[in-house]
Amino acid sequence: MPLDEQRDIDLIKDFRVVGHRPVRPDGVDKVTGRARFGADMSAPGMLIGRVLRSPHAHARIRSIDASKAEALPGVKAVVTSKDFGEVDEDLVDTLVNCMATDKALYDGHAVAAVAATSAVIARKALKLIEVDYEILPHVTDVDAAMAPDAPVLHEDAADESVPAGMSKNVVRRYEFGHGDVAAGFAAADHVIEKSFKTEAAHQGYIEPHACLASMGPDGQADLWVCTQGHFMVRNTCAGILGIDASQLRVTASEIGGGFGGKTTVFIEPVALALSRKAGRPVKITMSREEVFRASGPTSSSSVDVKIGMSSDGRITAAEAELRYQGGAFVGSPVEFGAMSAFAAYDLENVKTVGWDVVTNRPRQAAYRAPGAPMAAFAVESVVDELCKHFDLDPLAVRLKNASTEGSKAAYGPTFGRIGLTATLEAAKKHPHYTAPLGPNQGRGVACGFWFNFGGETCVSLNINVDGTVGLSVGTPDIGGSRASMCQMAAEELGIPFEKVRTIIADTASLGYNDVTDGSRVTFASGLATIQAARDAIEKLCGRAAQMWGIDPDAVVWEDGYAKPAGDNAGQFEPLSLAEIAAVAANTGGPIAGHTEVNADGAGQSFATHLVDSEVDPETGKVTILRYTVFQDAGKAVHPSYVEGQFQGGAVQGIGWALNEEYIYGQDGRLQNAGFLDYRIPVASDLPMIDTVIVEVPNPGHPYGVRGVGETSIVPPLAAIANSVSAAAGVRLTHLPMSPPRILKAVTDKQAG
Amino acid sequence: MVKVLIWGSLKAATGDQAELQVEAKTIRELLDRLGEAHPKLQPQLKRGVSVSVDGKIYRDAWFTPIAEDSEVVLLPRLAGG
Amino acid sequence: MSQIHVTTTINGDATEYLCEPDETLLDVLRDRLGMTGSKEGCGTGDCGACSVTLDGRLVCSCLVLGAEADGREVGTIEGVADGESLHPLQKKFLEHAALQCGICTPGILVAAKSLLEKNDNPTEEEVRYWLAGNLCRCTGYDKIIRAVLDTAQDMRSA
Amino acid sequence: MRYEAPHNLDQAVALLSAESGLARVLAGGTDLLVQLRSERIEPDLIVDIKRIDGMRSITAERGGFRIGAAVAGAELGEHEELVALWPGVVEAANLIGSTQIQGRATMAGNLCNASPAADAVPALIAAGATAAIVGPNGRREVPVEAVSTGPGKTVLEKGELVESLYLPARPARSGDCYLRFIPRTEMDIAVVGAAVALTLDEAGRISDARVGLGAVAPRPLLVEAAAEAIIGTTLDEAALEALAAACSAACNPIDDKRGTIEYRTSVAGVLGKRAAVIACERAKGN
Repeated sequence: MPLDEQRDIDLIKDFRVVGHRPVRPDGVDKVTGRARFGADMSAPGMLIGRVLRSPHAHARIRSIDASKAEALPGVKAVVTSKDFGEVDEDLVDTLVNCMATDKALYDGHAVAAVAATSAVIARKALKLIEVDYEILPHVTDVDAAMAPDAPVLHEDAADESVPAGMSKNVVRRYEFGHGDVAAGFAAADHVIEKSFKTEAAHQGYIEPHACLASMGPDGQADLWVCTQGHFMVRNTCAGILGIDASQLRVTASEIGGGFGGKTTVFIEPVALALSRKAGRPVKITMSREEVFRASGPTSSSSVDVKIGMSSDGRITAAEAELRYQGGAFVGSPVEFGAMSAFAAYDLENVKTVGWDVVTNRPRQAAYRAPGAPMAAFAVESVVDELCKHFDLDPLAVRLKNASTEGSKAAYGPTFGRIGLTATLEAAKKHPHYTAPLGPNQGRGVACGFWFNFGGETCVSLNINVDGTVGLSVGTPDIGGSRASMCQMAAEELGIPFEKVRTIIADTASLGYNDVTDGSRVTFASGLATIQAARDAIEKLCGRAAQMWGIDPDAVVWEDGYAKPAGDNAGQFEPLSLAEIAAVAANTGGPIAGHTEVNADGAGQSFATHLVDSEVDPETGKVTILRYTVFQDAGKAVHPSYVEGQFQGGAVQGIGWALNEEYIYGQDGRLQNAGFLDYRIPVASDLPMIDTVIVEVPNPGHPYGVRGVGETSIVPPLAAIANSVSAAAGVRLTHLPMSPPRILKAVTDKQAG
Repeated sequence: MVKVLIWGSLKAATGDQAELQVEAKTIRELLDRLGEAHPKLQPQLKRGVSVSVDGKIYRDAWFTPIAEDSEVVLLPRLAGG
Repeated sequence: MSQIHVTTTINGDATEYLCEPDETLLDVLRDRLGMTGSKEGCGTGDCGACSVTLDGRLVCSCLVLGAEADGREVGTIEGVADGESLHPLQKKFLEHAALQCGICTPGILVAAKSLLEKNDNPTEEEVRYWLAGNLCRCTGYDKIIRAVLDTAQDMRSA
Repeated sequence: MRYEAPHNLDQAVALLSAESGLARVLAGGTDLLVQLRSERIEPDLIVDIKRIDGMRSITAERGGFRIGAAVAGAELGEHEELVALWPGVVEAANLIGSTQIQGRATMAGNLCNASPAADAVPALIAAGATAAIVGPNGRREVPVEAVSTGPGKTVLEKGELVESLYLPARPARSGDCYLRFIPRTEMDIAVVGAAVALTLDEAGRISDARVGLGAVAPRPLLVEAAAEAIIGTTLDEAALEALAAACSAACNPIDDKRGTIEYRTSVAGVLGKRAAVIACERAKGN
């Protein structure tokens, strides 16, 4: 059904369900402990799987002798890379990351796995596996990895974009921009150029990766797993194991957080391979230490930014060079960093260059707006310095240069309807912006952007005989999406929210759905739900027409009722959804609506964050005093969960800005693989996180919805850095701004 | 003819041109013509791209129509978290 | 390694189990008794997802041996609701949307219940410090803190 | 591995003495279970001391308190007389971990785990506490500062365990305080810890003081030079600066994931000063 975009938004002015805050349908399960997450499932005859991991950052695997482990009573299977066959080119890196072949590429890289009748036996078995390693030199820092003499991970991973003569660890180059930056800098009244570093952060979901695999000798398999995308898991695992996709049914468990970290596979193919070999179900649950060492943290980065400004605050030119390491494989999100760096600014002259670099670290995975927060940190810090140089108001300067509808984005296209200016205006008039500050306190402002996307989506909406509705979607519910799906279906159908139940269907029950990522679910599954409801409504109207003996075109759907229209208006009593459903068997059988769509038209989302902090000048400790998020949601379907996305993103940003970092020792081993020393914010670290939902409708969605999940983590690093720099009286350029780094910056400044 | 803007690092594959002209009415035709006219683009096209048509970004939809005066921008394949 | 026979009370029910000497109470609850409401987020006492009460005192069940529970009283998330009627905290968490993914929720509810039993009028700061050992990565804690404060207010006026 | 939960001290000592393999005492378990889980240690015997009479009680003794080795942090915080007598010691113990950890963690365990960063230990040192150690050769009282000999190492010999800690009576016009630095507000291991206990004379001059530092050396330190820097003063600016300098001078820290040598050395002085000011206020009864 083609959507007449603007018309549809205007059509539904007063939402009846959307925009309200009903209790989520999966809520009771989640407050009573009944909800079943990845590790909560078990099966008769189940074995426990465990993975042996490399203690070395970089080592050639000369041989693996598992005979002693295999001989241990209770051990039912041992697998190594030899148990996996050839796979398609696009799955090679994923397989090698799940199970090392000739080299261990990072501390924590899987080299073998066992399945045994108990966890204790599995643990003992791992100790009996003898791996003969030849230790190789390693490199974990992005700048060090680019040095010409750096230890090399892969001989031929670079593509044609990388100029000759660079380290083989440099694997991709990206360049974006337009105009003439040299001329733009020449026209500036002042140019500031600075370099920045950010350390790798982890998504820090509280639920470790877990799965339960069962594969029979007939090749049929079932997998229960916590993932952001079970169809992705199905396709990837089937490809790696060499089985038909139809033979592997994947069920998504409840998922205890992902934030991008559960958009790929780590243990799932291993559990299936163990199960195939043992002929019994195998459960693998990662320990927290394994999650840190061997799942997919984000890139660390090194960024140079140069911006020129005229004395009235107009940016004349902007340039950035970004270097991201993405772990041991190609694929850091540096292109998204390079594309998004200056997205908030309407620029005549702009150029960004991104370098993708491999190092001896775990393969990075997506983390909320992958690549964008580090770029925004560097850019927004330099903009802040320019505002200070000219003594200009930071919001006014951003408003003066803000991207608006018709601006040519630094990454190429022309923006349609976007809400950046609306978030800046909201911030400007908010009391937070003018509240007084005390000594050693500072206020920071920053903007952030994320593309958002839609992707492949399939939903099925079944009208039950009692007039209730079952909605099957294929995107795991990470943060309340069942509620928003129920709302949109109820809105369209004109029935109460409580009459709709949404489930996450397994891979055998629904067509392919892309992963829950890219802030796409409320947008894309929502759009598909609306379309499926409209499909069902068309059928409901047809049934009513049949019952009345009139033309289907002469029936309209209003407030949950089929009503005769046109010449027939008022001739028949309206029929409710329940009344039509009750006699469905007599009018043609079950009634259902379906959508299969590649949902394009996800609207970009912008945010402006305001933060006040205080720095203890004697210890370098930062206290976040006040925080307000202003973000464009297009249309907030369930405002509470939109606020929750804003708050969660802001607080993850606070962690990344202040304390979270991957710390590697000289030996290339991760020093802080646990929540004790990988310091995510705790409740007592924080103030309330205030939110202002700005609604500038997205023309690509019938209700105007924009994705909100990712943009919220883009501004915080920069906003907090600007706030802390103001409070400390010195520009902080290295994240996290841990107390030792701040104290050193303050002391160095005092020393002159 | 449709005017296509490519990202900077692809200029090495197009003889330093940032703007290309191709005869195409859909995204699929666009990608096919680009690959034919500039064989050095093929590795990147094979790895995957997104296409922005009048500000709306498409990852996969081959048969999205492209008008003569559409603004068309080639982008790396988008992903998210 | 011989197993230990333990007799204990869980959520008011007399319970017996066998466990290994080095098996944690969390593993006993989840793997032997099928009570998977308590979650393992870290196994080192740093995340609070496995929070239970032991003789009324809030603890991490990952840092208690199953054998230690002998003769003692254990309270878990499965015992927070009274049959089909939810505890006021559970209702408020739903009302305030104080959960997103829900993995930390059982531990936070057990911890918050334990706070309100000790202090029916906590300040925001007291709630934040009491819950500092319960990590939540989704919400930024804002709605959780509000839900606990709101519950306390309701329970006082009830 | 065996698990034993004896009901008296003699049985505990006998079990520990007889074990030919590795034996570990279980009190709160908040360190021990983490070590088990990470396979850093694989003991053959665990002796749970919580069912031994007296291990979980706080009893008045000679104007001070004897604290059983299995008394949890939360129980210390709920003991009003103890809090009134040695607030700095209790606040140090209560800084260890979360509410959940407080439900289990003990000061004796904190001492015996022998981490250089143990929160309770600098405060116990400043308070002049002693540890009662029992073993096959009987019972001995050891000053707390003499218990740890290095990271993870103590003076405890085979078969020995700490039975209790003794916090002495507090002279009139005395106060104590413990402050630690951590990057967050909770849940971290101390980057630096500083405890000060002091007594004022009738004129308001410091007549006696003890200063303990944590996380700045291989074991928690009693810093006599820091105490001397403030004894005889009214804690004026010069005295505070001298105290800070003495604290920093006593530091012999490492660079690690939690802090740098430079940082720890500097912040030890800052915390020493701040703790002294609070202890002095408490001594004045404010």
